[in-house]
Amino acid sequence: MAKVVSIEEAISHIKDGMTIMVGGFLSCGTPHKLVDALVEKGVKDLTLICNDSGFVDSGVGKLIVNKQVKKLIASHIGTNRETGNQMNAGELEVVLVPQGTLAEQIRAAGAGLGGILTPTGIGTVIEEGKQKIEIDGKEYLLELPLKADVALILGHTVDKAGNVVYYGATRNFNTLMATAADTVIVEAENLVEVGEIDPNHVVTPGLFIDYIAVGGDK
Amino acid sequence: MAKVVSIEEAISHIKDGMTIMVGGFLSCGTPHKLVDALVEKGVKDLTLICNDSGFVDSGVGKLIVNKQVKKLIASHIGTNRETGNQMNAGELEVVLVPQGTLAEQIRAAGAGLGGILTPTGIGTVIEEGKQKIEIDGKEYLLELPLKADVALILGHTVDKAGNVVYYGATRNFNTLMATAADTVIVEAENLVEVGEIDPNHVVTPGLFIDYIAVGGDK
Amino acid sequence: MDRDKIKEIIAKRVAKELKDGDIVNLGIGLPTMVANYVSEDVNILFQSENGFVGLGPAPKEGEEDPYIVNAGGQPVTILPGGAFFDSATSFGIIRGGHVDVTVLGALQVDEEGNLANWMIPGKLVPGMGGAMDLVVGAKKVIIAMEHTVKGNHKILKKCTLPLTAAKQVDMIVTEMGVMEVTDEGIVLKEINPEFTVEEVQEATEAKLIIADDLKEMEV
Amino acid sequence: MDRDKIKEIIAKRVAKELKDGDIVNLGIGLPTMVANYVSEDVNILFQSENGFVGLGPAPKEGEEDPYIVNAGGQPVTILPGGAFFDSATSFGIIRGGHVDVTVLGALQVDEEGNLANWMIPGKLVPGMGGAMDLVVGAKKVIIAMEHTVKGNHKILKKCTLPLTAAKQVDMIVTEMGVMEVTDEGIVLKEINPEFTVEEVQEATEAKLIIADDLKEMEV
Repeated sequence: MAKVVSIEEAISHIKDGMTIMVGGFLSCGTPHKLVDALVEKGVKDLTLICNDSGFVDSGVGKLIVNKQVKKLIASHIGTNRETGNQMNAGELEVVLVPQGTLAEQIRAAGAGLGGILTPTGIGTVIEEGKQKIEIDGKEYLLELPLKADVALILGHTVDKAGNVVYYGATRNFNTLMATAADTVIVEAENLVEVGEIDPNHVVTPGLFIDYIAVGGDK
Repeated sequence: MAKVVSIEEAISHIKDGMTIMVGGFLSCGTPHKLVDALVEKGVKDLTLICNDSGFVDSGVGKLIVNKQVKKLIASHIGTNRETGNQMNAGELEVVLVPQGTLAEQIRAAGAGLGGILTPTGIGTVIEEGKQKIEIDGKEYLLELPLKADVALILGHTVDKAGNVVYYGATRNFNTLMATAADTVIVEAENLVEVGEIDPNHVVTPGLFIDYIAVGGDK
Repeated sequence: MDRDKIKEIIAKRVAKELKDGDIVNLGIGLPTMVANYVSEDVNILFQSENGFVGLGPAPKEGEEDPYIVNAGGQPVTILPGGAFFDSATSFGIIRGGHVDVTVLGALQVDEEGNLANWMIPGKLVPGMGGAMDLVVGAKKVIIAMEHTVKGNHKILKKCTLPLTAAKQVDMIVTEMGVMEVTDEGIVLKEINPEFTVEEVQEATEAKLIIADDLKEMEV
Repeated sequence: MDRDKIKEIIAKRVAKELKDGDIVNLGIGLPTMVANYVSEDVNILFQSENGFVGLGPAPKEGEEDPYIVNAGGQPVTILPGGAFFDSATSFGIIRGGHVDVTVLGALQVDEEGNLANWMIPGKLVPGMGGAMDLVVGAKKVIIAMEHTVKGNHKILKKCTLPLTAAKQVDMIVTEMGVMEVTDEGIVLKEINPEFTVEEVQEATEAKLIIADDLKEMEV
C-alpha cells in the first residue's frame, strides 16, 4: 500500500544499474523534483525508458547530460543534442521505438500480456529482429512487454491511498508506467486526504502506487 | 461527430444479421432503453458480443429470450437459463471467452492492434484452434481483435459533443466497446451542454461516439 | 457439522491468510464470506472484477445503489480511497499480477494444482467469467471449498472436468484442513482436530503428504 | 516565391481537404499552420498525440499553461468539448483508425506512397516520435512540404532514406500542386498556375501522371 515519503527517501529505491521509467512528454508531466534529486544523487548506469530525452536543462535530459544513463529506450531524442552526441560517441545506447508501440509495450507489461501485434513499423527498420505475424492477410510486428524496476510518475492530485488524478496533457506515459514497475513512485503536486477524490474521477488507482513523494509547484 | 437522436432513430442503424456489442455486466451498465427498443423492434439473426447474457427479464437476456440472437460471444451465461436452453437445443451458437481476454480483444480492435498475447486459457479448452507463442519460456495464446457493426453503451453524463463520464461500476465494457464498432450509440442518462464536463474528467472522448440517445432513469 | 458451520470454518481460516496491505479478489459464494472474518487490524483492499477496488460491506436496506454492485450483481458499497475502472483496467490489474490473493471455489482441484470450476459438460455451462484470468494472474490462488461433494472426492490425482487453469493453485482450505500444492504433491499442513489424518486421506483421492510439523487448524 | 508564401500556399490548400466533422492530427512545423486556414463553417476536431483532442489556438501571452501544450511542446489551449487522455488512448485513437486525416512533412516520399521523415543516417536521428503510428493509422495521409529541398528532389521513384512507413501516403501538397498517390503512380491533380507541367515534372524524380482533368490549384 502507498506510503507518503520524502523525495529523498523515494529515490533511495533507485540503485546503480537499474531500469527506470520516467513519465512525461517533452518534460510536460515529468516528475521534476524526483528527477532533479536523482541527478543530484548521481545514481549511474541506468536504463531509462521515457517518451523522449527531454532537454539539456529540463527533465530526464539532465540525467543524460550528467551521464547517468547507459541505455535509453525512447521515441524521440531530437530536442536534446547531448543524447545524439553521446549516441554518436558510443557512450549511450539508444533504442528508438515508435511512440504508440512504446505505450503498448509498457501497458502490456502492466497488464500481464506477453506482447501485442502492431502494424506500426512494418516495412521499416523497426522490423529488424522481430517476429512478423500475418492476420487476415495483413502483417503485424510482435512487440514485447517493457518492464522497469522503478517508475517515477507525476500526479496532480494524489490522496494518501495513492489514488492519482492528472491535469491537462500530463498523463501521457504516467498512467502506463504506474502499472509496469516493481516499485512505483508518484510525485504529488497536491496531496489530499483519503476520501477527497471521487472514486469516479480516479485515473490511476492507488493499488499501483508504492510511494507518494510530495512535490509542489509546476 | 456525435449527433443527438431519439432512441428509435438510434436503433434504426441496427439491421438483421449485424454484429452488435452491448455494454454492461449482469445488466449493470447496460443501456436498457436501447436494448428494450431493440427487443420491441425485433431485429433478428444478431451476433451479440457482451460480458454475459444478463437475465431473462433484464438487459440483453431479453434479446435471447426473444430469439433475436443467432450467435453469442460472452464470458458468462449462467444467470440466464434461456441461453443454456437455446444452446443445448442447437438454436444459439455460444462462444465462451475469458472475461479479461474479451476485454482485450475488444480493446485491440479499437486500438488497431492485430492481436494480443495472453497467458489466460493456456492448458484449457480455450487453447483450441489458437496459435500458441512462447515468450521467455512462457506460453501465451494469440487472441484476435473483436469488432462490431454497432456498439450500444450507457453513459451517465454525456455532453452534446459525445464526451462520456461514467458512474460506479457501470464502465465495465462500455469504454472498450465505444472504440470498436463502426457505429457507436451512447444512451445518455444525463445530457449536458458542451463545456459542462471538465476535459480532465472525460472517460470516453466524444470522437468515438456517433449517436447520443437520451435515456433517463436507472 | 452443518454446512453453515463448515462454511464458517473455511472462511475464517482463509481470512487468516490475508496480510495487511494485500489486494484481494474474492469469488462468488463461500469466498465472499471471507471478508467477514478479516481481523480489524489487517487492512485489505478488495478488488471487484466488474470494475472497482475498495469493495465495502453490503449497504443498509434501502440504501442500495443499483450501479454499485459486486461481480455477482449484489449491492455493495465502495470505501473511501476506492476507485472505479473499466474491464480492461480491471483485468490488467488481475492478469498483470497486481492482485495478491484470489479466493475461489472449485468443482475439482488436483495434485498438480490444476483447477476445474467453470463447467460440467452436458450439464452445467455457466462460463468462466473472470475465473481463468484470476487464477492465472493472482500471485496466490486459494481454493476455498467443502472437502467433498455428496461423498465424492473433489481433491483428485487428476481433474476430469475441463480445466479453468493448469498448475496455478497454491493452497486448498476445506473444513478438514489446510493443504499446500507443491511440486511433490499436496501437503497437509493443518488439520481440523475433529478429523484424523486417515479420515482426511480417505476424503481425498490424491495421496496426501503429511507435513512434518502438521498443525492443528485454527477454527 | 519566398518561403513564407510557399508555406502559406501549402497550408491553405491542405486546409481545403479537411471536411466538417473530421478528426485531424497535424504534425509539427508547416502542418501546424493548416489550422489557421480552415474555413469557419468547417468544424474540425484536432487531436494532439501527447494527449488530448480539442486542440485550440495558442493562448494569449501571459495565459500559457505549462501543462496544456501540443506535441511540439508549444503552449496551446483546449476548446470546450475537448478531452485529455494518456498515450495508450491517444495512440489507440491513432492506430485504431479514428483519425480521419494526418498532415505531416517529409524528407522523401515516393511513387509507391512510401514516406521517409524520421532520420538521415549518420547526420540527423531525432527519432520517429508518433509519426510511424500516425502514418499507419490515419485514414488519409497528406504530406505537406516544399516540392524540393535546395534544388534536390524529394518526390522520388524510390525513397533512399529509412522509411517511416511503407505505402501509406495518399496525397502530396506542395507549392507546385496537388498530387495523389495511386496504384499506377503519382497523379498530378492540380497545378499552381505559376508553374508549367514541365517545371513540376522537372522538380519531381518520379514520373508524374497528369490527370485528364488537371485543375488549377486554388491558392
